[in-house]
Amino acid sequence: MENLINLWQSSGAYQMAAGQFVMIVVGLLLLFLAINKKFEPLLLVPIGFGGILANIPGADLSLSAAEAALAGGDPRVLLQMAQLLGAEQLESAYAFESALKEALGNAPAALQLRAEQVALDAGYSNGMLYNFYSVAIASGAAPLVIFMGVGAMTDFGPLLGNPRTLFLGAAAQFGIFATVLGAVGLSVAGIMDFSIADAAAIGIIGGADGPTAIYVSSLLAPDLLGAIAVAAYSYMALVPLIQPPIMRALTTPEERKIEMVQLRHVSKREKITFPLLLLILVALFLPDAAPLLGMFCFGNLMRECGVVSRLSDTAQNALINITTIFLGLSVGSKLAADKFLDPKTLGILALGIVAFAIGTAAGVLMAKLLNLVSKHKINPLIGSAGVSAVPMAARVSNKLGLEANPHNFLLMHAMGPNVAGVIGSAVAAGVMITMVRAMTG
Amino acid sequence: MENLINLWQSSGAYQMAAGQFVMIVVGLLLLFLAINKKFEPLLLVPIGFGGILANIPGADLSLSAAEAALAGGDPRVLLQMAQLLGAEQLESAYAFESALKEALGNAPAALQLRAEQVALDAGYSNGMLYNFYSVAIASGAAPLVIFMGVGAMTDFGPLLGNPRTLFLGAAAQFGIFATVLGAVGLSVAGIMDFSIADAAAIGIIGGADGPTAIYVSSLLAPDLLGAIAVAAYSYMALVPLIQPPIMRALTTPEERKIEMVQLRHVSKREKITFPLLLLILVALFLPDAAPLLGMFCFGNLMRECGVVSRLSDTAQNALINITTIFLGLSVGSKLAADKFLDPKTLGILALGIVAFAIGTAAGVLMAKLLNLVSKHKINPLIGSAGVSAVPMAARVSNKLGLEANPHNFLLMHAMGPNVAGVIGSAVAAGVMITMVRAMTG
Amino acid sequence: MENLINLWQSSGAYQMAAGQFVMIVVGLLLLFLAINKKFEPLLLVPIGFGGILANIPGADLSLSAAEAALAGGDPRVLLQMAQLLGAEQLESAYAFESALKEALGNAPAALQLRAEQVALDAGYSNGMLYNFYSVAIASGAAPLVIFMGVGAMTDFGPLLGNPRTLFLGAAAQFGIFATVLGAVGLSVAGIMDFSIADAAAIGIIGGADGPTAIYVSSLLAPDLLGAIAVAAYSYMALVPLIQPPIMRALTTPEERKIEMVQLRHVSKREKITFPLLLLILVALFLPDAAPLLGMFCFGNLMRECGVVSRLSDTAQNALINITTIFLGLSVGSKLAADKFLDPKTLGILALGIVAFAIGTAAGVLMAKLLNLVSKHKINPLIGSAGVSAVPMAARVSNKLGLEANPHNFLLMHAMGPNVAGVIGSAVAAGVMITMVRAMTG
Amino acid sequence: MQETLLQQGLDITLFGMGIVFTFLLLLVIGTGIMSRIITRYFPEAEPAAPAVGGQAAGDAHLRAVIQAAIEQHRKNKRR
Amino acid sequence: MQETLLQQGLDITLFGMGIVFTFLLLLVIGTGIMSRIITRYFPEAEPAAPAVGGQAAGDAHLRAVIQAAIEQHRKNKRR
Amino acid sequence: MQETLLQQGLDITLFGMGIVFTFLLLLVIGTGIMSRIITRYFPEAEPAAPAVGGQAAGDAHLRAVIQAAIEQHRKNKRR
Ligand code: NA
Ligand code: NA
Ligand code: NA
Repeated sequence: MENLINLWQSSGAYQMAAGQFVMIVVGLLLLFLAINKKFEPLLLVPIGFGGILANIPGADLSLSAAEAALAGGDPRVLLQMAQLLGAEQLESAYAFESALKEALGNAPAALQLRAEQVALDAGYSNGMLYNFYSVAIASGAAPLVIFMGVGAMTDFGPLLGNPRTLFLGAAAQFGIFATVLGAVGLSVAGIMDFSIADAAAIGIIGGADGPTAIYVSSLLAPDLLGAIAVAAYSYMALVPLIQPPIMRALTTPEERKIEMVQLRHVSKREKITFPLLLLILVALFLPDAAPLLGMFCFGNLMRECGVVSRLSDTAQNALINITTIFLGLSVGSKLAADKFLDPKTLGILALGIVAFAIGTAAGVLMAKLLNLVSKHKINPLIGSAGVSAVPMAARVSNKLGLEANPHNFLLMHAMGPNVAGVIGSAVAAGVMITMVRAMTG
Repeated sequence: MENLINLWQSSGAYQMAAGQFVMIVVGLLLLFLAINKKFEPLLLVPIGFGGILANIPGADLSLSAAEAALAGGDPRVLLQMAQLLGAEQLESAYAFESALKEALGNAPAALQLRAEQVALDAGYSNGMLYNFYSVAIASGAAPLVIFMGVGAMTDFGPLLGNPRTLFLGAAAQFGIFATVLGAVGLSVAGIMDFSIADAAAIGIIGGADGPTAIYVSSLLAPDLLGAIAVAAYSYMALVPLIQPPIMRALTTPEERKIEMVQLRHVSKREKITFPLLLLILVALFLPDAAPLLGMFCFGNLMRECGVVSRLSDTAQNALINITTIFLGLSVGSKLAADKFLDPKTLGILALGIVAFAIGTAAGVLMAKLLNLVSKHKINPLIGSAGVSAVPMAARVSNKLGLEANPHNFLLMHAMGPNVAGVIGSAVAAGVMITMVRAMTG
Repeated sequence: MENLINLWQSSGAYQMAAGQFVMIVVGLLLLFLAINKKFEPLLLVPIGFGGILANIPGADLSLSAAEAALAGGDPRVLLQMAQLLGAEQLESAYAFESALKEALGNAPAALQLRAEQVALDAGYSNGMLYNFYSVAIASGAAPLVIFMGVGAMTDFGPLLGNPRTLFLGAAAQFGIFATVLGAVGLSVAGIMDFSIADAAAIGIIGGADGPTAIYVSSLLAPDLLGAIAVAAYSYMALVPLIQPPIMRALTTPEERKIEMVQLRHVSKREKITFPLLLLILVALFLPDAAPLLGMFCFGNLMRECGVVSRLSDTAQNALINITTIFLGLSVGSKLAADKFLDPKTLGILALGIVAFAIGTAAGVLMAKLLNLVSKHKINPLIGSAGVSAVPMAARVSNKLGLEANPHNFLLMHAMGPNVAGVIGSAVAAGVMITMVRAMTG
Repeated sequence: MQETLLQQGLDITLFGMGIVFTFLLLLVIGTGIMSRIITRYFPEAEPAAPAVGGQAAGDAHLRAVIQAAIEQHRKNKRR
Repeated sequence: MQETLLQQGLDITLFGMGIVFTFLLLLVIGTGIMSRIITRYFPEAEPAAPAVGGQAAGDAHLRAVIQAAIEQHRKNKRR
Repeated sequence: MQETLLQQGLDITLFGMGIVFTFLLLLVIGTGIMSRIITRYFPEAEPAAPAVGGQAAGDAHLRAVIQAAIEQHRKNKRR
């Protein structure tokens, strides 16, 4: 038994180290993009750093006590674990280790608790990043708290001034579902091996909304969470590169020159009522989106109601900052080599950019469709803002509008579909979570 | 078995929905009071919103994984739960569901853990609000942290300048105990069905102190927590309506005109020593009030000692705001229809307002009593401030004082009994927790 | 059985009370030192206050539910616990109680969970300070979050301008290891009874770094944590008294007059790269120091990278303040009489001051050694700053420098070894944790 | 199994886009009704309230006051 | 049982009010002694320190600035 | 056992100081190389960039206030 373990150690250690080295380089690359290229630095600095920490060999920062016990390789502990998990008849050393790991991951909750207790008694403990992940992401809390803060930062004025822009936010979600089909297609073609849950989690990248993507993948495909979050935030940062060619290809110069009518004044009372209206509609028709949209509406109500400004300030500052730090480090813990260095990651990166492109196109085309039936024309350049990526996508719309017509300020008009896209992808997230659970449960 | 479950679902679903609809309206009403009428908005906005979230049908945000599994109604899971909890011989469908729920609530800790594990293995998870409640309230942490923040915001100067006002804070606690008697009386008369623990938790509404009320009811009567917290904060907001008639009825115009002597200067050293003195007295004579008063004194010491102002600032701002958000949402989770829509809630609302009225009267009468034996007369209008409801009750005293005598500024004098009322109700809370535990344990 | 328990109660209660009384006085003394003498008030105010709270008789604030059940002394519960823990054959009452406590402490994780469940079913719950300790310290989180905040507050400019000063920070860690030897020596001589884990935890006091000391002792010697933290922070506050005589004794007036060359300008890019370089070195050579130094580097990177200033601000303010409050109260929970009033505490206090003295001397002597081989002379007064105790030790160096030569401003030069000392003691902490675990595991 | 996966993907796409559009359509309608009711029956008395957030407002006030004081001072000197 | 409940309620009320009053009486006495000791043996050298807390400090500044502006204004009028 | 304890203490001391010195030596070397590379190949073009974030917003306010003051000043002069 001991030789067996030793053999594994000597063979596995080098491979591990190679993967970890690559991942440390990936972490440094993310930091470079975040710091030098200003790629969503608030998230990518903690994610990149967390990724490096998760790959420090021997530190086991992203492992639970039980996983650390397996990685530790003490034969007595391994045997105890194997007996516990009913995996003791395995033969080759490598198969033994990996079979134990799988058995641990699939064990019912009661056995996982026992394995945890065995590991604790053997002197192992949960790694720092594992604890952060449990509290921040596995509980679902951190993405929801961030969403509350985003709600407290969001001004629905432009959307209320022109509610039709909600359709642009709806159309852009086609990026999500096209990507689901794409992921399924790759699986059917035998190129990748995505389950339906994986496909749904990958699709949500097309929502261009970080906390929503993290929330959905933590529920449906935790092992892919690292790659999905990295893809989502990276492509959000790349919106100024990804979107313009698509927007130009799908619009004529005349369309791009359309000047939109001045937004009407939206009263305080409308702004207070809107999050409640949205909440009621969620309660009536879409309970599955209740956590995400509920917290979003709560944040927005705190902002607009005007009587709890100290809570709103805290939600927009101290609380969202604290949560962002731990969320980022926790996402980083999913950049451990054995989870990230997988062909699936390449698939995720490829599908993610397609999702953004399709979402952009769908938004622009929907704007053109709306123009066929409306009196007040919409500049189709604001359709692309429906993917969310707040406020980057709206700025892109504005920039292309100014290129076509130097007096055409689209920024405020584009903020409508932009925040509509946040609502749209939260709705899509709710639908997918329920449908996937019904399919797999 | 399956038909049985189906039957229950079709019958129970409509009822549930009716209750939930009512509770969503209640939540909207609380938001209306908080936003338009400025009823303690810092708490009632999160509580009202949390109440709506808790009643979104199918979202199960306020349920534990095991409760969600029961609500889910999958016959295999229900049977597993029933075997676990020893409740499998039940016959009617409705009785089965509710018996299981009761069995789960009463099960020993080891069985509850097993039920939780069964639910997790079946794919259920704790609802968002359930998690918030566990961390914020079930642990006792949030009310204590709020109390620390309140301590850091409290200036004991007026109380130290005139320590006799502590008696006013003591007398006003009679509202608490009279309400306990009232709740017991309703039970003895067969009108309501309150246990002694319920009665004690309801009584604490008379303390007019939100965190104390939440802390006590989380320990003694968690199911009533929603109604108790709503009553406590609503009546605190109604203090300007509830108190004046009582104060006028119990005082003569001459008494209301009494001008009080200027408060003496209180030195920094007295202010630093006071929280330590209070802590020592608690340690010697009242260990049961140690959590509440300990955190209160700690906050106040941080404020006054002058060497940890960055901690004091954080306790008064970021920390208390963050805690308030989660405390409010967690209280809202107890506004789930099956807990709130109960005749007990009407009893609580009725008893709560009586508690405020009696507390107010007791404070005023105690001031008149003190005047019989003192040289420096006390204006009896400041007696009503002894119920706490800081600083609303003190402002009411001031307003009525100015009505009677336009040169009579009672605000600073009323702050003494006002903060004394906070100490008084924390003492009463400690006593009641211990006595009830001895009676029921 | 009942008589037996009663006997114990009547005999033990008085002793308990005596120890608790002493500890309350100790708590008040710490508050006096913190408030009146400005001894590290940010930590010693919460620690002192927490110490008082932990010793309130009957409040059991620092006990787990199971410990509270033992302390409660209900014979049925005690018997249940004894059967559970296999300790039922004991005879004398006092032996019974203390044997149960020991059995509980040594029980495997599964039994501890069962004991917890028995206690919960009997109506006991975790004390407030126990909960704070579990979340803040037992998880390892609070010292690491503080370290992140310290990183975000640290300017490595002076160190980068003169990297040789890292050797001063290395040399000063000799205080740590000399103390380990001292503790071992006291044990070998039979004066004290320290294990190797105890010795290592005591040694870390010589690192003059609060969060490092708390982190190490929470892992290696949790029972000594209270005494070690109190010693570490008290001696850090006493640095202006402890260091000067040693510094004067080991330097000539001429050496003290040495003026150092102006530090070169350090570019932003160097400051951004340094935490990453340190992290990479940790990842390659010292995984055991990864949690401490990883979080420290993360904080520093957030500070220097310039693109996440809102996260950096929060890490330096709201987050570190909140964590400090709970860390301090949690440390205070380890000032419970039965843990603190032990001859070991005297040993810790005695060894701690020796550690500071030796560290100071080693730093100064290393500076003199470096001068033998360098062109640019180092003023040996800055060697003492290598113990860390940021920024107190650097100020002491500056003060003695000005005494010797009124034009000699050493402050910025001393900040180099000062922050090097933080790195040095984190490295020493990592080494000791690994070695002790290998020796005892 | 693979056909099933494809079927599942199509189901999610069709239902998903359908529900997203239906829900946002309801929201458009609801928003329209809400805005009309508020504009007609509960119009605002005064113009839009100033921005929320005491701190920022406080700072702005402070600066304005300082500015005013400086202006005053300069005017005095000039006279 | 119901009589017992009533008895329990009365017990809580009597003991409760008793302990609240006793405790606050002790606090009144303790506070009095404490204040007298501090006032006699540890008097403050300087007048009371200004209030802690950024907000208050900010307000003080604001007030000082406003005061200065008013002073200036009055001076102007007088001229 | 007691000899073993002493042995353990000596082990920790020797290995510990050794590793501390070795690690910080590596850090000194690494820092030197890093500084030289950056100074030679990636020198800073401009002086340190201004702070990002809330600060900037504050500055904007300040600028707005200054701007307003200047406007006021010009109006005064025109009179
Ligand atoms: Na979106
Ligand atoms: Na009260
Ligand atoms: Na150090």
